[in-house]
Amino acid sequence: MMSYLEEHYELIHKTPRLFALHVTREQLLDTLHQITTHTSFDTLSQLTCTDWIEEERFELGYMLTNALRSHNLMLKCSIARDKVTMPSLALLFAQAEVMERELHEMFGIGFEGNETLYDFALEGWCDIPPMRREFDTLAYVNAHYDFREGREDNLDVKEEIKKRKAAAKSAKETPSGA
Amino acid sequence: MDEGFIPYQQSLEDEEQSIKSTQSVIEQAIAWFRAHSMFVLAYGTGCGAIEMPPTFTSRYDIERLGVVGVATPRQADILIVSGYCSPKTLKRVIRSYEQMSEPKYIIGLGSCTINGGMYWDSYNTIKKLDDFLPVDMYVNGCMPRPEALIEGFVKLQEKIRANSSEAGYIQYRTRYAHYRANQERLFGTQVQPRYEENFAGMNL
Amino acid sequence: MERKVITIYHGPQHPGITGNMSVELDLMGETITRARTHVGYLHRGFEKLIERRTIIQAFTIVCRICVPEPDPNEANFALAVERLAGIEVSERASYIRVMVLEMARLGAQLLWMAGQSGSVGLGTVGQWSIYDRDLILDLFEQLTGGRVYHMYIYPGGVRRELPDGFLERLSALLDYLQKRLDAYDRLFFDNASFQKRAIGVGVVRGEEVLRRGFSGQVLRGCGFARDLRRDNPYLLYDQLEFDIPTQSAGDVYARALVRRAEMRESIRILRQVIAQMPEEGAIMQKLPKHRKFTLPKEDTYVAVESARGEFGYYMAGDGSEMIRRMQVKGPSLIHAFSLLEPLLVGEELSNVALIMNSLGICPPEIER
Amino acid sequence: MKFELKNSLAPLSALSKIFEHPQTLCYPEVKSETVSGYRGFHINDLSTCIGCANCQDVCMNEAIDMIAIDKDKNPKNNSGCIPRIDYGRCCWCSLCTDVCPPDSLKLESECIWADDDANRFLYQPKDKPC
Repeated sequence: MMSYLEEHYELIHKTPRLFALHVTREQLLDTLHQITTHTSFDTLSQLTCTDWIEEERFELGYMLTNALRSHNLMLKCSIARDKVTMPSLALLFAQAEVMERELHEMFGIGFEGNETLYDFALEGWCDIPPMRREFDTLAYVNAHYDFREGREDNLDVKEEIKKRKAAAKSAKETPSGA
Repeated sequence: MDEGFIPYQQSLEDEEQSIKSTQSVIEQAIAWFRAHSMFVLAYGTGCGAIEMPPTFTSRYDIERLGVVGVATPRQADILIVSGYCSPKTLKRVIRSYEQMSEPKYIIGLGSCTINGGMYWDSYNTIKKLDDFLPVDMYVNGCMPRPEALIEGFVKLQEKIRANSSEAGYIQYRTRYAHYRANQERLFGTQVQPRYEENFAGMNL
Repeated sequence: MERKVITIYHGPQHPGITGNMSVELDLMGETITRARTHVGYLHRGFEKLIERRTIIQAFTIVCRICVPEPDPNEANFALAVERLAGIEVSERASYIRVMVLEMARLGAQLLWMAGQSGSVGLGTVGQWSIYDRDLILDLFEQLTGGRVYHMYIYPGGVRRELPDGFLERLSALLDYLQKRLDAYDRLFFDNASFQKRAIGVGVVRGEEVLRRGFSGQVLRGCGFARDLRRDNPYLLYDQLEFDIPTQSAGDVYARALVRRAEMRESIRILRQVIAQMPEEGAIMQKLPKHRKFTLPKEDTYVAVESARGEFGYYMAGDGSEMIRRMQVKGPSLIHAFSLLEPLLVGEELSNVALIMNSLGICPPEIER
Repeated sequence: MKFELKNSLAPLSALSKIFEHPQTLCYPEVKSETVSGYRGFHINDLSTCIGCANCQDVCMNEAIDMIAIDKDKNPKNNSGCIPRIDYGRCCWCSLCTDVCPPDSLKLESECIWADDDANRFLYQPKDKPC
């Protein structure tokens, strides 16, 4: 199982049971096809996406598992943040459909060939897709929801310490001056 | 310096005068029966749903107090909003609440219903439940223990027996514009039917 | 004769649903012709919140991802952080973790039993099994200080030392539960009314099931002995003896029988843990730069076997105090969509709750 | 599959429980025993609290306010502030007690509270030595 991968790809050993492999967007379908036919990694168990905003890319991770569930292989594929479409794996793996649907909603990634890219968890969402790094959840909360009042007497402790020190200092100086 | 739940202590003195029963015997009897047959809508809206089975089954057996779970809003008196509420759930909660027949009460379970709780900075949970629905009793905890939930029911019983005009369902009728405005701010105008139509002919 | 199709929403406000979710059903008479799952009622954006919190702050929130069974989440989070940061956990802490995970599994199975029996109208089972789960929660209370959310398994170890006499009390509880399991056999698993409802309903079969990413009792109920505790061992599971129960029928009853056997296996594991628990040893490996703890720019994937199937965490650090990305995949995501939707077609309306309970679908972990 | 009579009659074994003593904990009448170490309400020993705001910093829910104290019980309290907890935010994770340098902030076992006014859930920890 490993020998085929070692021969054909640059395999990264993360742990004894977890491997990673970098592919480009164009190679993805072909590589997946090769791996599922020639090795026992034939199940998609997770589809992840990481937003590397400072490098202007999304990193998608296709987590493959073998039939024995003993080893994991992650296919990593970087795509530009502005040109965000990927080929869909829905025909290869039935479970990919819902995972892609989720990523579509959370990151705004399009999956060509997936017919089910409608609302997943959010209803009537019209802001930036929420899992993108530029989406500021606290700013959104402040704009859309209110917090309960009554906590305005919160003090900044550093300021208070400074004030106290200054007060103590002036208290010391005053008697000496007088 | 006061300890414990501070504003509560400050308001203790005012409260002693306010609860003076002016009810007739029949009203008192009705209130007693109401307080001892509370039907809870079985809608687990959030985390809190996990502490409901122990409360309703043999260990804590809240049926001692006359609290029973029912399946439909039409039969229910109590709605337990168990924790955080996403806008998508809140829409269903409001619909369920409006379908319930009066008198009806809401119990807010846990921190999340009071001021956002753990999810205070989450884009998809509401922070103050009482903006959208009138809450009659809040229960402290994250998760509240079943004992705390029972404490909430016991205090709610007292409130029902006091039969005050501040009960949530009366608030919801009289201050509907306020609640509706907050709901519309979150959902927009088109999605919810107007509750006013239900009590258009009623003498408020 | 004209045949009319009606659409009903099973949930979110419905006593037969396994949480706050909804299944849209097209019905022809009593028979389902199309099913569609709707989630999102519980979406809290955990993955976003975790990006805003430092690592020690984030660990308190992960346990909320799955409400009936929080501990696999804590373990997963801790394992992923430890793997990225290269922290070794002491043997004693690992044993305590295994103990906590198995207690949680036992509790989750008892809770499942209440739901499954409720879906066929056997109320007494729920009254009993939730009581027994409460006894486990009592022990959790003593150990961790929390009833449902324990916040106990921490990157580097566990947060508290075992209280005095805890293992004896656990051992006594296991003796009690062992007896109760026989009572449950009579009351529930061998009950003719449950058998009649469950046998031949919700059948999952075929070689394809391995490729479709199912896990847990769905696989074990149709003959594949897949269990991450054995196949891809974490913590100390490779040093403990236990069997992986399987059934071949693939229906609701087979999955129930698998769970019945798993409860006994959990008790067996717990007994071994009690016997082998080291007397001495640190329970906590201090994190370097504790409150300003950082993760390297690396990523990893960690999976544990929860009571319902494979719980996988993908975690990527970026050299800062925050986690760049943590993506959670619970077993329910696949089960509720690509398994439940086709499985319900052709079933009767009254079997929806039965099938959903038997797949162990838990909405909070689907949408996080 | 053949359904045996035994399988129909076995559930009736539950009837034997009729003669057993009920296991129910009757909460409002009988208070259950508090578990030592349960994470309930906060207590703060003001004679040792140094007002450092570590608890405020570590709280991921921003549940802790530092408020001015009337009279100093601890001369080492440099800021003259003590924590107050918003129970509309707290999740009882006890990280605040973990990071407390003088160990003055603790959690007690009491945890039961219900109220009809949401504004009353600001909690001033009781001044109890632990």
